[in-house]
Amino acid sequence: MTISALVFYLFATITVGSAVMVISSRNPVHSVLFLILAFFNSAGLFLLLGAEFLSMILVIVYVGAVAVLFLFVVMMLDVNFTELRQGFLQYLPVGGLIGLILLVELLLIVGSWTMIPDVGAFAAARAPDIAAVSNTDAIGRIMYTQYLLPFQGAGLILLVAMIGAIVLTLRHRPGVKRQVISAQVSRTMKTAVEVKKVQPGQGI
Amino acid sequence: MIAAIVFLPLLGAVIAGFFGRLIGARGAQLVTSVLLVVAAVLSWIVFLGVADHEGGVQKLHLMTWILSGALEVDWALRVDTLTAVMLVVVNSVSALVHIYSVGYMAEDPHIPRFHAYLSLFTFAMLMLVTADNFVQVFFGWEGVGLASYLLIGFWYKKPSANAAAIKAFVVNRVGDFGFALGIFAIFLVFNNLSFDAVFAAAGSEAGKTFNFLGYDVDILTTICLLLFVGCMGKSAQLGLHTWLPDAMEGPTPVSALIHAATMVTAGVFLVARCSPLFEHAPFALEVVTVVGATTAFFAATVGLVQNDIKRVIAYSTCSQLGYMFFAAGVGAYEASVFHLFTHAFFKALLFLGAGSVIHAMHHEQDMRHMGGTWKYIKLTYAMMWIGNLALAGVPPFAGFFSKDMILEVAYAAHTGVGNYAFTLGIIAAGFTAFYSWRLLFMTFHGEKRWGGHGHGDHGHDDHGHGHTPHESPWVMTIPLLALAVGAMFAGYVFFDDFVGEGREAFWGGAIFVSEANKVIEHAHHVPEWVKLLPLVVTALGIFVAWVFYIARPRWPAALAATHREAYAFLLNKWYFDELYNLVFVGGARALGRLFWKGGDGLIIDGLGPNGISARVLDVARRAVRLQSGFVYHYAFAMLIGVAVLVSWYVYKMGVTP
Amino acid sequence: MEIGLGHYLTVAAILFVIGVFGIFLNRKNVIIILMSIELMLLAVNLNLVAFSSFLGDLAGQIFALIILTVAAGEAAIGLAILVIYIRNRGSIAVEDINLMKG
Amino acid sequence: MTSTLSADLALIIPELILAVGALALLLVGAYRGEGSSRVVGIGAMAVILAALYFTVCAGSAETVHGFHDMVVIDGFGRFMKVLVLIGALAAIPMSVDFLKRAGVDRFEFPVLILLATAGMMLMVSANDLITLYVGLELQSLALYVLAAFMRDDARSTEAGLKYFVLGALSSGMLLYGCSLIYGFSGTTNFTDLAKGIATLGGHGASIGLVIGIVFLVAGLAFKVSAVPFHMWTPDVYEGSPTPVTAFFAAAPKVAAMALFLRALTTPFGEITGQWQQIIIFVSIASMLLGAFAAIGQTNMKRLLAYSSIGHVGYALVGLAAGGEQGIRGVLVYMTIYLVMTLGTFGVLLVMRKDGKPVETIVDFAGLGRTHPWLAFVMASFMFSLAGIPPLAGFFAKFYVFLAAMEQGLYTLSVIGMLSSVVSAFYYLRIVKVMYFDAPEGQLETPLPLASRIVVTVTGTLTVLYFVVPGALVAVAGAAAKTLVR
Amino acid sequence: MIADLAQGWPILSVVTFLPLVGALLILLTRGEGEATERSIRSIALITTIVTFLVSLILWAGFREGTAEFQFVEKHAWIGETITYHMGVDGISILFIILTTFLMPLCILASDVIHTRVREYMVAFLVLETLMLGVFCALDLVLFYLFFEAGLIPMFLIIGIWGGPRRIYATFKFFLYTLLGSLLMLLAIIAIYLTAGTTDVVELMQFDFPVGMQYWLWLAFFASFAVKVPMWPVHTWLPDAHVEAPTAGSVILAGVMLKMGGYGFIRFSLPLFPDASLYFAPLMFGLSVVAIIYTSLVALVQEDMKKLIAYSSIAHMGFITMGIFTFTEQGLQGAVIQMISHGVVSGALFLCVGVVYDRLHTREIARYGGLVSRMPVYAFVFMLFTMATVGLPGTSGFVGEFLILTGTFKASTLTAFLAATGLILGAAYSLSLYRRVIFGELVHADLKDMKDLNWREIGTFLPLMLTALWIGIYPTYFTTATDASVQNLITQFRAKIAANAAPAAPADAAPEAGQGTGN
Repeated sequence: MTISALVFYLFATITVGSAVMVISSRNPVHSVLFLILAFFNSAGLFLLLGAEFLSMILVIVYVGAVAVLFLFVVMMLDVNFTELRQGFLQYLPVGGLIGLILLVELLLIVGSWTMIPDVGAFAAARAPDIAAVSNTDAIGRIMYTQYLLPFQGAGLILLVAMIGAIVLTLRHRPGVKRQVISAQVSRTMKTAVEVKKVQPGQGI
Repeated sequence: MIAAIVFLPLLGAVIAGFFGRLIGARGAQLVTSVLLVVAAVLSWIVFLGVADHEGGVQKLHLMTWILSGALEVDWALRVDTLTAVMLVVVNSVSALVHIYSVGYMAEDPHIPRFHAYLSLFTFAMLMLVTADNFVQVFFGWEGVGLASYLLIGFWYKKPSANAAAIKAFVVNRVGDFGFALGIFAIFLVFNNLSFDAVFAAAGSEAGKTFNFLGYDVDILTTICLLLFVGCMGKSAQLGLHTWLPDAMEGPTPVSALIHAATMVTAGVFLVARCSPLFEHAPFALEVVTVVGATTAFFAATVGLVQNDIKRVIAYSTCSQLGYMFFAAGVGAYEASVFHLFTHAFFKALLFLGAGSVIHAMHHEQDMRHMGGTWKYIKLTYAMMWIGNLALAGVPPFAGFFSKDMILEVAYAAHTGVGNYAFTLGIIAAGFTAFYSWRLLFMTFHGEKRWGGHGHGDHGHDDHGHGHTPHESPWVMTIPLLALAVGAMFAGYVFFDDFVGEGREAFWGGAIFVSEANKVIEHAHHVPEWVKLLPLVVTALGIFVAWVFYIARPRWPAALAATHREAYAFLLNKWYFDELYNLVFVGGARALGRLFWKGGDGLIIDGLGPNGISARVLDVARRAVRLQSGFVYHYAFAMLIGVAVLVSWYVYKMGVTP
Repeated sequence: MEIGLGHYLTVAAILFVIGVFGIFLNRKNVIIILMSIELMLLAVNLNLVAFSSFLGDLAGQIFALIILTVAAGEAAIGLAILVIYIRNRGSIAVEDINLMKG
Repeated sequence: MTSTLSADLALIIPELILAVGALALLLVGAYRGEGSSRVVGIGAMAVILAALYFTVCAGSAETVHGFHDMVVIDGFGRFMKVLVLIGALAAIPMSVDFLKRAGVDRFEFPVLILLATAGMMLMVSANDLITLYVGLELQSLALYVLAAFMRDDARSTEAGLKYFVLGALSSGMLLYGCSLIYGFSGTTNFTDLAKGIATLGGHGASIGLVIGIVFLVAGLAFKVSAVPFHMWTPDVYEGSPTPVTAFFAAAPKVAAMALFLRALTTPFGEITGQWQQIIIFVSIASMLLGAFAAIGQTNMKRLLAYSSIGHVGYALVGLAAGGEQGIRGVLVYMTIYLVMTLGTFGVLLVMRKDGKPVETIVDFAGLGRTHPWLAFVMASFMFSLAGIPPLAGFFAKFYVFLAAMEQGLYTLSVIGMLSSVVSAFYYLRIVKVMYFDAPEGQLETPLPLASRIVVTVTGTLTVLYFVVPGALVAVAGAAAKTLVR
Repeated sequence: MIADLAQGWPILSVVTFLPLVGALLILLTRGEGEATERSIRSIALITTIVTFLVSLILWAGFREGTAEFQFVEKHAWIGETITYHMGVDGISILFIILTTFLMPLCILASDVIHTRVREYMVAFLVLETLMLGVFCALDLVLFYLFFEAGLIPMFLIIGIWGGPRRIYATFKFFLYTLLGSLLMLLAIIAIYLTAGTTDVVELMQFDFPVGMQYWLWLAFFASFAVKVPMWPVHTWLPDAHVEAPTAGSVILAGVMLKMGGYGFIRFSLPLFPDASLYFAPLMFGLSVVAIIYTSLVALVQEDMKKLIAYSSIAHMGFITMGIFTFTEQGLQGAVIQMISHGVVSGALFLCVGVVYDRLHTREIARYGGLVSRMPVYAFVFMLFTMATVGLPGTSGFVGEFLILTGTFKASTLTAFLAATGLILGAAYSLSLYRRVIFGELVHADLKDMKDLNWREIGTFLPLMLTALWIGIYPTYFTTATDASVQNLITQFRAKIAANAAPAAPADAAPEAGQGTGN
């Protein structure tokens, strides 16, 4: 039992445990927090696997952005959460059984993994020697060369997500005053100032 | 000339049928009658030519009819002695009936139609007798059936007439069913359907067998029996006779023409025509004999008690046809045709006479409502006497020659069936005499029962029952007289040609008689008592009738009362109609309903389209219920899908790497 | 006891199944479903990284990176849809998402 | 494979046009603000036409790999891309009028369609699991938004939510499958996968890989809405705005089918026997469900959803058969299906009653009397969908079953035929409603021009296809040849 | 002279697609109202008459005495192998004439249709094209196209202009037929894959493996049996007939049912001879059941059209029986019977239509005694009743006679049982006639019934003449079919012998040869 093994079990246990809590806790806020916990521990697992860049990204992107977004939405939506937990167990027996079967099968299958004899011959992106190039460096080298297309594609996806989020949620409420910069800037004296001759003895 | 004989009636039928409204009733009568008379005269010329041994076989090829591979059937007219005899019978009687109908149907609103039908019938009958192949016979065969159907149902408003018409057609169809099968069998065996070819080859097929309905049977016997089924239908032999009495629903001239003189004898004609086949099929002949004899007896017994004047004659016809058949059955085709010939005259006479009575009685047909009429319609009365005498076989009337000949050949056959036929024939002869004179006495003698009492229970048009009977007009009586001449002299004059010494020269090959068949020869030399016996029983019959209906009028009722069941049995014609109605008509309808509602409705549609569509809807409903609208159900379905597929592959491949 | 690939894959498989569970066992809260999806993606990422590491191949990590990016966008869209849904219906109970069926 | 970036970029000019065009139009829309949807829509059509032009005319006829083998440009891809672009092209004009009336005529709509189309193009030419995923998600995210586009409509948002949740689940499954494939073969590249499976023999087709394929197929089956991953389809079709549904039923389905074909054929062609059974199973289930569940539907869009499930089943028959014939069958099928679907939805979009778009079957009552031409075209589509000759749908079925029979898939063929009889029932029902029932209410006139054009064009193609059926088959055959080497 | 006119131009295509031109013309008419309606009718009538005339040129140019296909047109269609191949031989030409002959009469009989006349005429004209195509097509796929497409116009005809239960009837008709046809489509595909062609002429030279023949035969059987229809897949027919408008019934009974019989002759026999021989007892059995069963059912019907529909099934039973005797008489009889039945049953449906148009009911009990009001009608009805009964001298006889002759050669038992149909046929036909035409005129509304008008007489006259013509001089028709039928049988025997020779020569001889006369 080496340290790394211990660390692995620690991370793994917490990850799995918090994942269970994510789907079973009564309060969605708790769920989000457990999700964050799961992410952190997964990041740990990634580190154990030597994927330091991804590990960091996971923390930054997921914890920093996605999870916070979740938290934000959960808080923003003024929903009564107290009754949202009933009926959870109704489908547990059947669902549990099927889930269990699937799990067992998956475990059997992944357990059957063996090193492909001649993996280098057709591997997609052979990892460079970790001693020579760091993980982040290595990823960076291929990210913008070999994987340029999906990388750009991912960019487009984020664009779509942005457009989508705006299209769906942005509302121009009528009656709300807005600053229209172009209108402000394009004001001239003519439009802005009206000169009135005021007759003496009379109001405007 | 042959073509003229055959097609003049058709011409008449077409003119009267299609242009009846144009030329009017009178015109239609005139056209058809004149054409028929011309045809009749021409037939006599042909007949006399044949009788003088001038003709031989004449053939007139008109055109090809059916041509399919080996099957070649022509429209052709063939005249030999047998045909000539039939031509004479058909056209003579038909011409007389046409003329007679002018008077008889005078009050009917559909005269052109009636005459068109009559002429159409005549045409079909002529096609039948002039056919030179089996299919053309069949054409005529069915054609007369159609005409008979139309004529029986002529008074289309009477439900009973319609029913009788259909019955006639359908029962005949049963016979035709056999006939048709016979034709198919002939084609199968001989690969040909023309008379000449088939008859020429008949001898070589004798004794051979073929597979029929899964059994190996004698070819010619089978064919002959099948053909005979057809004959039974057309000639109203026992079993298929039920339509004939009912056919009396038609106008009386029709009965005279079709149901006495011509159409019903088509069966006899066919047997005679097919004598080359029958001669090689002894078993078939035995069957013919037995059926004929039984019919002769059966119909005579039923005739004893009938009250409808036409039905009595109808049963009489049936009975006489039986005679003809058993004559043919024992091998005396000539005798058979001879009786056909004479019978045509006296039976037509009887029918027309009865028609005259009915006409006089204003369409009253029930003899119980007649009586004592002879004073008013003396001529008719005399005609009926002649007819009866001829029918009963009293010398020297025509029936004597032919009927005695038949009884003699039956005796002379010296076979089991021959003796059977002889015995029944003798008994039937007595019965014949009885019911003939019963008819005569009930109709013309005794007290008047037509004075407007007791008429409430019958359904005829009851106009003018109170009137006095009156003699028919001359258009009706002249045909009667003409037929009476035939009924008196046809036997004597033609005896020699038909069955006497001159027969071989006369027939000239039209009828085939095998070497071994010498039955007519033997018949001329039967013991005296055989020749006398028919006369004795006839006299007895007449005497009993006199006792019952003139001397002791109460006896019949008393006898009927004491033997109630036997009387009912005879009165109801041995319950044939009831049996047939129950089994065939009822059975067919019940089966039809069962197949319709049960078979088509419940089983085929129920299991088929309707059932399947119902199941489809069930499945559809269930499939739709899966679509619950809940996301987690959908997810669950996906999960199950994946789980099943994964499990399947884990199971199939195992998990060893 | 050496920690092998199998261990990581096991963790990933468990996470994956938990994620799947979360989707169809949850009936009251859509947000949990979105989180379950994140769990599944996490499992996949773990798988990919583990494979990548043991195969000595970086493609898996790139793949995981892309997935991370996409998942972020997905979360944004999902939450946006959720927000407008709640605006319309005032509920996020899964059982109420049932206007259309059959 | 080394190539210069410019050469690579030249390969994806249509995609670039779409993406750049989308960005440009986004700017135009943002600059012009509300009410610019019309201009943006026309611009989007121009962009698609340009992409179409470059797809058809530019580039060599040969198969070219680019971007380090992340994409492949071949005849098959070009064929499918043309279909996708046509589907997208038809969707935009049909939706403009609809959305304007619905009060959501926003310029983002055409932009999203363009972006989704770009994703589909990427899917079609993907030659790597990563490209596949990126393309798929680019498409899907845009579609999630489109489904929920009528954000004030409860059904539309519900549709969006359902689509999103289940879509994400399917993505998860697909990714899990990808990870397994990657792990058990060491690569994500299709070409390499094919090579690896070929060289490794038994190792190549390990259980892990096969299960990976199972998950991959599950994810892809979701996108083409094949049973049992179809459950979202009826609800989403019903809830989404009708032009969006039309778009869903057309372009994404074609793209997903293309992806399906490529992802199974190119890398796993060697082990066809392993995944064929899944396809057969999915195909049969889809055909049957599509046939049965549509019976008794009252909502036209829902009915068409089930119908589309059934048609995917038929198309998959071709895939199950595999080989050049099978792929050709699928291509022909998808082409004809695209035409029929666009036409059917076109008819649906043409019709409005009482200020509302028509959705239920009852609304079609008496159309034969009030609008004979429209009814005639609709009836043609229905008979064509039912596969009755001489309409185009018959030929579609003919070619997939030709392939299936060639592979000896007799049971599959017979089941397919039986289910097509069942499905004929509900297509007939629509014809019945149009022609045999009495009219109810009046359609709003004038009928929208764009949809009428679409209806007329697709209708003519459907009816007159039988005159020269060979052309499409020849093109599809050539395209199929490039996929199956 | 006229014969030469038929050469040198694609006359078959012209005949086939001419009605479509008429349909287009009708579609081009504008407006509603009387005048438009009249012009639509005239266009339809003229189109069908012109089609008939062109088909007569075809008929005149047809060379008898050869079994080869004539007026052949062949163009590439779907690829190189599936072609647009049209041609006629002695068998199909009769059906073409029958179709073009019946169509103008149908249009004439449709004068009573006043709703949606434009669509009605278009549907009929399209239907005519499709029916003609079926009989001209010499490519299986092309054949299937026409065969199946005919469902669409018929579906609409029954559904739009039909009776009260038209929806049920038309769906049943459509789905039933579709089910059968789709199995045939699979078989066509299998044929294509095995033989590499769907060209009928080439396929006739092709020998399918015997084991495969059985399946293919059954698939074709599924389609044709439904179409014919044979027992027990006949139940769609009575429903369809009862609900269809008169002209629809005429076409349905007159032409569409014939497609099944035609299919058996054209495809099942020459393509799958061994299977045909093997399944002949099945065909006999089903045919005999059809004859007896449906005749009995017809006996108890209360609806005129239903009765005639059931009688059609019985008559078609004769046809299927005749085909599978593999004898010249049986086959020619079947062809003649089909033509005859087309004319006669069509005419009978027209007869029903005549009274239906006047009284709007087909219930037999509502009629009776019509002869006193409608003597001409009674005569016409009588003639066709007799033709359907099979009275010699009418067309009905020749077909049945030939068929039974052929059948007797093949199987005496079958012929025996089938011949009972003669009796039953007489029973139900005559009882129908009696109940409608004869009897007392009891129903008050019958008193105003008008006899046939000139239009109706004009409709019936050609039919009557044809029925008699076939009855009296059928040789005219049998000589046309002779060469083709003989060739069919020769090929059939040769194939059987070739396939049987290596296996067991003893028991392989066709049963048809039994009997001493041959």
